Amino acid sequence: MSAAADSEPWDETPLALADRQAAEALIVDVEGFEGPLDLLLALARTQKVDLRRIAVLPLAEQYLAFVARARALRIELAADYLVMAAWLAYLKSRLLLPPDPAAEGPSAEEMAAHLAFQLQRLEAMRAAAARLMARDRLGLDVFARGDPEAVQTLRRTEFDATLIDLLRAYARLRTRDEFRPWAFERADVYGLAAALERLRGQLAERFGWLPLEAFLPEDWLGGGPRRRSATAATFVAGLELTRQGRAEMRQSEPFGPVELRGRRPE
Amino acid sequence: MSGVPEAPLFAPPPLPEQERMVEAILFATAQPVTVADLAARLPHGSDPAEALRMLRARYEGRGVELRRIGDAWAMRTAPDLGFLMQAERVETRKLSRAAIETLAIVAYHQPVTRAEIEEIRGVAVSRGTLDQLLELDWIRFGRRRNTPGRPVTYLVTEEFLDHFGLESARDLPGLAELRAAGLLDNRPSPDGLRPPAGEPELDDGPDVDQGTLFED
Amino acid sequence: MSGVPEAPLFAPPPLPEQERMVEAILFATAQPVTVADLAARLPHGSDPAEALRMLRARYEGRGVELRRIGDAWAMRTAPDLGFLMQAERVETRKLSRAAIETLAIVAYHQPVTRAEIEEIRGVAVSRGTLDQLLELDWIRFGRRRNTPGRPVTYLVTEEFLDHFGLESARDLPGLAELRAAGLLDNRPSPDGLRPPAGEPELDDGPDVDQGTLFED
Repeated sequence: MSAAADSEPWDETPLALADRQAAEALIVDVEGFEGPLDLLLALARTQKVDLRRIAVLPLAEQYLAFVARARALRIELAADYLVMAAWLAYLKSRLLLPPDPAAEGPSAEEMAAHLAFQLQRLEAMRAAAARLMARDRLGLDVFARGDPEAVQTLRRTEFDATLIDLLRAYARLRTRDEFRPWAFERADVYGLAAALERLRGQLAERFGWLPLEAFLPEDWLGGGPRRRSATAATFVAGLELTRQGRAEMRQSEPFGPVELRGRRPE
Repeated sequence: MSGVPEAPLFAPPPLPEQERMVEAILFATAQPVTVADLAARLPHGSDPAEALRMLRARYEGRGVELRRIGDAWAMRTAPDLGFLMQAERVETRKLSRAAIETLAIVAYHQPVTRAEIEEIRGVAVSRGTLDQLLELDWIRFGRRRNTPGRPVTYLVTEEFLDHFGLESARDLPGLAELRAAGLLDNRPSPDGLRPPAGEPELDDGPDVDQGTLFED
Repeated sequence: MSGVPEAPLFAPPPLPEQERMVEAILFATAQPVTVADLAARLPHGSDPAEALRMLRARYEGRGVELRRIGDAWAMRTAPDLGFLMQAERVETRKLSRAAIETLAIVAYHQPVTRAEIEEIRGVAVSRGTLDQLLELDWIRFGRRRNTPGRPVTYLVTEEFLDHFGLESARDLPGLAELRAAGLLDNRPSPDGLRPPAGEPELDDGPDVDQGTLFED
């Protein structure tokens, strides 16, 4: 074939074509790879050694060469392939340079070892998956009773629902109105909106100084987190109304009672 | 006639092996099987009638027996043990959409009042729906809420967790996880939608900072 | 002492009779039955565990056999006779390579989070993969992990064990070797500059709600 090619006047073309085809075959293969780690594993197999003795540096070079070829062919690789390429380029430079004694963090060898571990683990999981699927499987190799007997004495209706039904129902509910963001109110949290509304109404009718507690809703007075929540919300609502000029707030001494009164609109 | 050397190659399996085969076929087949069916499925040269005879003898007096139904054969529970099968007859029906949605809301938001369920569903919850879930032992009454009217709250039960294979209601996946697992339509989620996971009300209330600031 | 006349009335049936009963119950259903279920259905005072032991020995080498599946037991045809049951074969949806690998990772690393699956496969778990496995009832949700974001974990189910003919998840092929080789370790990457391993876990932590109090 090369002899024939040599006799041609434009003998470069067939070779370039073969090159292109080989490279394209690999790139087309990319479709079949499940991410950069999978591709690395395929490349590692070409080293034909036990993965425990894999040489990471040549592997990194193979990967970078692959990515370079894909680029030369203007084939777009998914971002994670490029991120892996950048990481391997970094690892390669670290492996080639003498170690910097001042450098912090893991050594290049540690990083390489972890990559080798990841490849081994992925291959092990793949082998495990293959072994699993090769087992005698129910409905394929092993069979359950084909005619389960249901003796027709007691008839009981049982309602059934699977977890998937439940999750789907919930997901459906929570995404039903895309335009009405819905927030669930926690029973023990007194919201600021509620506090504002309540305080506004109260201050419109009462103009003397009153302690903050006087403004708390009755059913939140019990104490504990509910009372604290109502106190906090009412306090913040008081600040907001003061800022708007609708109320005044005072405290006679540190930790003294906070007092509040409404301001007549001018 | 001419096939003398080949004969061993095509010899049927020994009878005990044929008996095993008949046993497996009768067990796994949904309908009674005729001798002709057996002959067609067993290796060439087998003797299904003889295998059946041996198998029938083997099951004599056991919990199941080989029974002739028309010209076919099937395995059936021994007549004296029929009483054991009483619980077998169960009719399974799917829960209504209202019920499954209500159940989901209780699971995700417990303890939750009926009014809250209605607010989330956007429609009224019928008494029958809650009754059905209560009867199934999937929800139960919790404490009354300390709000006007002191409404009763609902919680999910141990039976619920058991039925749905959950360790606890807190382990229900959140919205983001539902989406990640492919259980949500691929629609963008409005920002206001937050996964409810991990915010049951039994939490020890609003955070500490606030508490110390406003302690009476 | 006073109960002498009643005693025979409440004595459990002899063990061989219990064995027959267990046999009948297991033959009558396609699903595995737990020892607890058997105990509930057998006459009071029976010893289903012992009856099961006897039954298992009886079916040793037969065309159907007694199999243990997690906490439950079921009758199943002998695997070497599967070729006879072509007509009964259930055509299953072909699983993608991603789904098969994800299933193996859940089985061998359980309980495992989505982020960990992605870390092992080096690629994001696509929508629909976990969904498919959940729908097949081969995986289920486990407890949330106590790490930031409290991600949901996944486990394999009894249906998984039944389908793949495993007594328990401890009987997964090669489990001991993989563990001894350290390949099931959750070994953290040495630094932040790790090879890309899919997207980070979607966070749906419970830490979102405090803000509502002070929002305008």
